[in-house]
Amino acid sequence: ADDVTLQLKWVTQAQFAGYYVALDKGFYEEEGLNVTIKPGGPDIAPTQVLAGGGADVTVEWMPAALAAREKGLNMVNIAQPFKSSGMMLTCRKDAGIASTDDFKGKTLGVWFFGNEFPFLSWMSQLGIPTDGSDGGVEVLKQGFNVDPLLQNQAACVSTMTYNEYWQVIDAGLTPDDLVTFKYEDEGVATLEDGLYALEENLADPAFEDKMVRFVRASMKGWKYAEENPDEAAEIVLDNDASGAQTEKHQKRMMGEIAKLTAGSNGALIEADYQRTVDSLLAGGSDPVITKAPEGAWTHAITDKALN
Amino acid sequence: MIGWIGFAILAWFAGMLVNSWLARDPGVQWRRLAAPIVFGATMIAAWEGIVRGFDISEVLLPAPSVIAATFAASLDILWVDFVQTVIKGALSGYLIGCGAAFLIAVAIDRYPFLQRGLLPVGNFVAALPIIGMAPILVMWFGFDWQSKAAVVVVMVFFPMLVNTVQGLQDTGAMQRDLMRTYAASYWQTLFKLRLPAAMPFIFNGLKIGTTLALIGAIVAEFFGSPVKGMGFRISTSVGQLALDLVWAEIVVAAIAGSTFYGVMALIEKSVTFWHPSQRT
Amino acid sequence: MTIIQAQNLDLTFQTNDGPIHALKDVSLDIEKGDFISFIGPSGCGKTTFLRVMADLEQPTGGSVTVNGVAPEDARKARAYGYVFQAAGLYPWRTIGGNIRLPLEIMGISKAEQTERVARVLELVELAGFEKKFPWQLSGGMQQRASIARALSFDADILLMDEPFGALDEIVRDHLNEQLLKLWDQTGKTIAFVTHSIPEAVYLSTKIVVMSPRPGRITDVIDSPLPKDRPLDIRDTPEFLEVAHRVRDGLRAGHLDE
Amino acid sequence: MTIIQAQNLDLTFQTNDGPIHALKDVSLDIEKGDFISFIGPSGCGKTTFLRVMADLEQPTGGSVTVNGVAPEDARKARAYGYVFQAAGLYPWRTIGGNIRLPLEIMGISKAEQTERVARVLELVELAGFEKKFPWQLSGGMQQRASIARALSFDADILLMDEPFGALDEIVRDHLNEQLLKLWDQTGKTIAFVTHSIPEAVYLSTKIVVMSPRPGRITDVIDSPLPKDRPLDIRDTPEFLEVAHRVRDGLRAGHLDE
Amino acid sequence: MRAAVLPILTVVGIIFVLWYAAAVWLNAPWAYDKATRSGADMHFTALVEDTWSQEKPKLPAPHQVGAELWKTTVEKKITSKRSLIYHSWITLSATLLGFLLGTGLGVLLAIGIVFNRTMDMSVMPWVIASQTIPILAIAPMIIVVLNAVGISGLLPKAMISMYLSFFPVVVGMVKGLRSPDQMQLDQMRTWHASASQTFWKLRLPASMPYFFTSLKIGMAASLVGAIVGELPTGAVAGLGARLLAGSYYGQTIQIWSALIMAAALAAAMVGLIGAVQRVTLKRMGMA
Ligand SMILES: Nc1ncnc2c1ncn2[C@@H]1O[C@H](COP(=O)(O)OP(=O)(O)OP(=O)(O)O)[C@@H](O)[C@H]1O
Ligand SMILES: Nc1ncnc2c1ncn2[C@@H]1O[C@H](COP(=O)(O)OP(=O)(O)OP(=O)(O)O)[C@@H](O)[C@H]1O
Ligand SMILES: Cc1ncc(C[n+]2csc(CCO)c2C)c(N)n1
Ligand SMILES: [Mg+2]
Ligand SMILES: [Mg+2]
Repeated sequence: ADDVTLQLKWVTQAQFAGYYVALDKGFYEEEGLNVTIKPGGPDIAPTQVLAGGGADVTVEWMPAALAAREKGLNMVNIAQPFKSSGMMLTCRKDAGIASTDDFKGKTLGVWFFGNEFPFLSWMSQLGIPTDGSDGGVEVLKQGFNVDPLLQNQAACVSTMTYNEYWQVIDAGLTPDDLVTFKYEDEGVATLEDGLYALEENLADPAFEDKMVRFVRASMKGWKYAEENPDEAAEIVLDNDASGAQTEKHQKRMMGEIAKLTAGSNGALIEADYQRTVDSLLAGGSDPVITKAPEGAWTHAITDKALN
Repeated sequence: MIGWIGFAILAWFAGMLVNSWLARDPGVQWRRLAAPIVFGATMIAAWEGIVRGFDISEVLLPAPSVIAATFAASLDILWVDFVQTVIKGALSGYLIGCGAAFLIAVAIDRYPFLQRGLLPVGNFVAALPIIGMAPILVMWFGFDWQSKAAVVVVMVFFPMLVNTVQGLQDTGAMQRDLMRTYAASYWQTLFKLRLPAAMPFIFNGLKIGTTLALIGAIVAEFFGSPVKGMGFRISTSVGQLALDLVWAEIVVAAIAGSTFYGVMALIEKSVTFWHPSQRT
Repeated sequence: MTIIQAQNLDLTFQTNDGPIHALKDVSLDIEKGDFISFIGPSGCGKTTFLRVMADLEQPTGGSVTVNGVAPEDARKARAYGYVFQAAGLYPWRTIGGNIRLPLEIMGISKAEQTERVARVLELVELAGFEKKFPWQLSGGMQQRASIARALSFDADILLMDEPFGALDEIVRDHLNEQLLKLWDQTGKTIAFVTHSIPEAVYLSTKIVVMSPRPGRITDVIDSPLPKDRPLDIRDTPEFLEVAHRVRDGLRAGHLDE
Repeated sequence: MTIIQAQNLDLTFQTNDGPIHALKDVSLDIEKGDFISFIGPSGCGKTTFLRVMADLEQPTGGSVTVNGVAPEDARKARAYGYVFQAAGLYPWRTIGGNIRLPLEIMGISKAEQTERVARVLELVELAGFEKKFPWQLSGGMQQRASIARALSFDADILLMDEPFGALDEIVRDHLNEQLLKLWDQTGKTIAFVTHSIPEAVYLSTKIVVMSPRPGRITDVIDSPLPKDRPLDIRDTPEFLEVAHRVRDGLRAGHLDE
Repeated sequence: MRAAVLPILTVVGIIFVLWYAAAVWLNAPWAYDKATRSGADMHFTALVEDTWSQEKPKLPAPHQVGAELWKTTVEKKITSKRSLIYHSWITLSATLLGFLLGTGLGVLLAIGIVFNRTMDMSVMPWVIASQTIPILAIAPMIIVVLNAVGISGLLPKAMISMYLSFFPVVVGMVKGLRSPDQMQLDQMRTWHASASQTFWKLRLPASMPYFFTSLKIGMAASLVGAIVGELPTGAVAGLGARLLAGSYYGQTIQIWSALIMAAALAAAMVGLIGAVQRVTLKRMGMA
């Protein structure tokens, strides 16, 4: 069997259920692949792992991938299992937030480490400075959790519909206490979890073939997970070596994830790509990327995989 | 490619040759200073040669020349981060932590009951990996430099405490007896005998604290921070694959840490000039 | 007047090898103006006895008084100066600073401190070395500085534990003469430990011979020598006779073993 | 036969206070079977001279030969045993282990090691203490063990730096006798540093008086005493006369200052 | 030994009292926050009760941590991923390997520095500078680079452990190997001992007390290194992963139990070295 190493963007959780299902159900094996899944974490830059040769293919968000591409790392989107973005800003009503107009002068928690790009381009579209100048917002580098919101250290924090939002709810705040701004609704959604590989590797037909089989099996996994969310969550739990995940949380997450993967058969939709690029280019004085990237995605793999 | 690798090997041998020549007469001050500089230059030259020779990707390990260029181009960012992390976070935490440890050490030394009870517990607490403490302290003290200072306080506290307590006990029996024959009071004995005698140990604690303070302040920024600071910049830049900026920050950290250490070592030299270890 | 009185002193050290009987049933009276030497083989308790008088060691039996009071009270009244077997100067203080130390502690005025330091440095012939640090002096000079330190505050009792051990014969002779002169002029009471028989005989009004295991007094020899002692008194028959008695006492102690 | 020959030796230490002239223009011949004592005030260069012979210090001028070769070659041929001013036993080795150390280094067989250790322990009267650690012995016993260590490998030359400094008179007398006996029986050549005039006179065939600043030889006194010396030879007029000459030489050195 | 029991109990007692008090103080805002949002009011006993039993407290009360420790050590099979003993073992294996590597490297460097003047003069300042580099910052890069050359699994974690633990060993051993005084070295010279004889028979035994002290510090540093190393290796398992997962989900109780476990682990390892030290030094007659 051919070896394939997949680097995830974050720790083992239902966000990556499709891959674990494909592994567990033998979909990879059926394609003659021997897949190793490496969980990520707060200090892991999947782009760097890819560059260092630690993985053949990686799950990454498109803004980070395009930024890395501009740095000279030729990574290419070969499939896009996530159709919609799950990112949002969750705010406390009692901090005085009702609409985007209320942001000025407030403290907002943001993820960095390559995940700050969507936020920055949204703010520049709103015309709100983030560099601490007058009439702007104060930005915090948010840690791993939603503490700043619970401790009243920030008016809003970044959350994912499928994960951190529920941690806020579990902590005792009710949806009535909160206001949420989904990037999707604000028209600034960027593409999330896609699969990326290195351009020079793809030039090798054997590698390309491996990727075709990999994407095919992965998408089969995703569709299985969408249809059997509870079983998928159980599979994820079985694969979590840290023993920290709970069944309740993973089942709920799987439900939310299914909504995001729903509209995708794995092939990148060019319009979504274009929207992402436009949003990133509109970054005002400090854009995330300076020019429209070329060759940052390919349908070559999905075309073969899906037929 | 072969040329660059050859350059690396050549630089290495040349550096070692120069240094063994320098080491022939270690009594001379400038030779003592030159040797580590030559060694550093050798390593940097070899690094440059290897990175270029093996064509290592810039997103994995940038060459020193690239780092230097970034360093020069980002002085303003580096300065802002330096102030946030080193001046506000590390230095204030260092002063508070060492000061508190010193006072508590004197108290412990005064009351043997505390000594027997606090030291074992203290050793246990000192074994707590601060990496784990950092997120908790960020949660308690907020995002700005105060929580970084708190992490630094926790980090430098125990080395300083343990060293000071040990130092205060490091008086010779005869030196103490002498004070007894003068019927000297507790405070007289403290100021005229025990503190001077403890200085070599106290400076050990202070020196260990310098590197710990810096590491603590930077690491704490990984767990939440405002949008400046060396730790913030490092983690953000890794995510953006701006490895040249990461290394520029590391260079700042190494320079700041070594300078901090060197300053303490100089003060130590002038305060404990009498100690045998300082006389050769 | 009896300055120091020891009655049936006993002192046992508890060690993990079992108890060591350092002093057993030791009784001795020291009168005002006496110059008493203690002599005896290594480990016979000379230092221990001196330390008991100085309240640096607690006897496990018997009693001692110094100036009529308990050693602790005498110590707190700063009744004595003590010269240790090793110089024990503080390395972070200059020679002058070391001698000034007890004066500072006793709260003596700055001006007087300066004056006294100069005087005792003169006495031990170290004038000009005030600003040097201890490690810049030879062992013998350090020992002299430590003697100067004990003399600086002018206590009426001097307890000296082999103060001249590290010195060569010429310097030693010289310091012996100086010490006798000081004793003669000031009427101090001196207890003095030594390994040298001629030194003990030359200096003392009374020589106490001790013996080890258990540490005890085996002989107390009163010296018939006059108070005024030129160095060549050491060639007189009286001197040699006393020296003989001491040597016999010592040898007896060694044979015991 | 001349065993050690020093010609116009000069040795200056460079220190941050400026140079110290430890030896100046020192010339001396030591013949086979000589017992030479060095005496002089603290800091006059006795130890330094001994160290030059032992190749532990490099002279800055002049020349030395030991057994007709350079000191370095003599050292490598293990021509001498050296007793240091302090005992310097290794605390992690027993007394036996300490004495065995040079034998191990010289590659002597296990059986022979055992035999030699027993013999020298006997000689310094420490039989039965082989298994003890140094800190379980008194200072005097430690010093004797260090002498035993220097004797264990039976070099023809012995360099001894104040080996008996820390001992009381009785023990010292005894060891002096033993050393003389050993010297007499084995015909070793011995260079011996001491502070004590009687000791120097009692032991030596030749007494070298030294003087400091700069360190130099001021007098070399040949002893007229016979090779066979009972302890009470020290009361004879010949003995006292030599002692007088040495004392005068020493005093002259002191007046120089 | 027994003399220490009462003072330790007293100090531990005081710490517990302070801890409980701090738990009330730190957790009270959240309790009030909840109360105002639900419109109920809070009196003191209810407050105390709430602050000592929150699910995600700012500071968990000691009994909460104790219960969690009990649950995750005694009540779980040690092969379970939810067993703290399982995670401790993962961390411990990396710690031990890193400790061995670090000690080895430290001792070798120290020998080089003591025997080679060139190394002494040029390397030591860089050893110090190396410790001012924030390890957490370069740990991910180390992992990636090692990965790139095909090294993964236990070794990368152990390398980070090694990086932190070799420093105290170098410093201590240089001091220790230099601790023989001039006279002891001169003695060796008079016997014409070779360099290796001087090393084995003098320098090495003389350095033993320093060696053990360095080992203790190195072991503690090694554990920190293993935990740091676990974060960028995907935080799959181990105490570091527990800390991180706890932190990620705001599970403070889990963080604290992992922290206490790590401290206990360090204390146990250091205690073990102390025991070996006592036996060895006693054998050598140095204690
Ligand atoms: N602190 C102590 N603990 C245990 N034993 C001790 C202590 N101090 C002294 N001793 C023992 O008490 C005995 C007497 O010791 P002391 O120091 O009084 O002898 P000394 O006559 O002064 O000998 P020296 O001439 O060698 O100075 C010795 O056997 C010594 O080992
Ligand atoms: N390593 C050294 N560096 C600098 N000066 C030294 C050194 N060793 C000895 N001296 C100086 O050389 C002189 C002679 O010293 P040496 O030790 O030979 O004297 P000594 O006659 O043995 O004295 P003592 O009787 O005190 O042992 C002294 O002034 C001493 O300070
Ligand atoms: C330190 C750090 N914080 C947040 C993210 C953002 N992020 C990327 S994927 C993902 C999963 C959401 O459940 C999240 C939160 C990160 N990568 N690193
Ligand atoms: Mg004594
Ligand atoms: Mg000498």
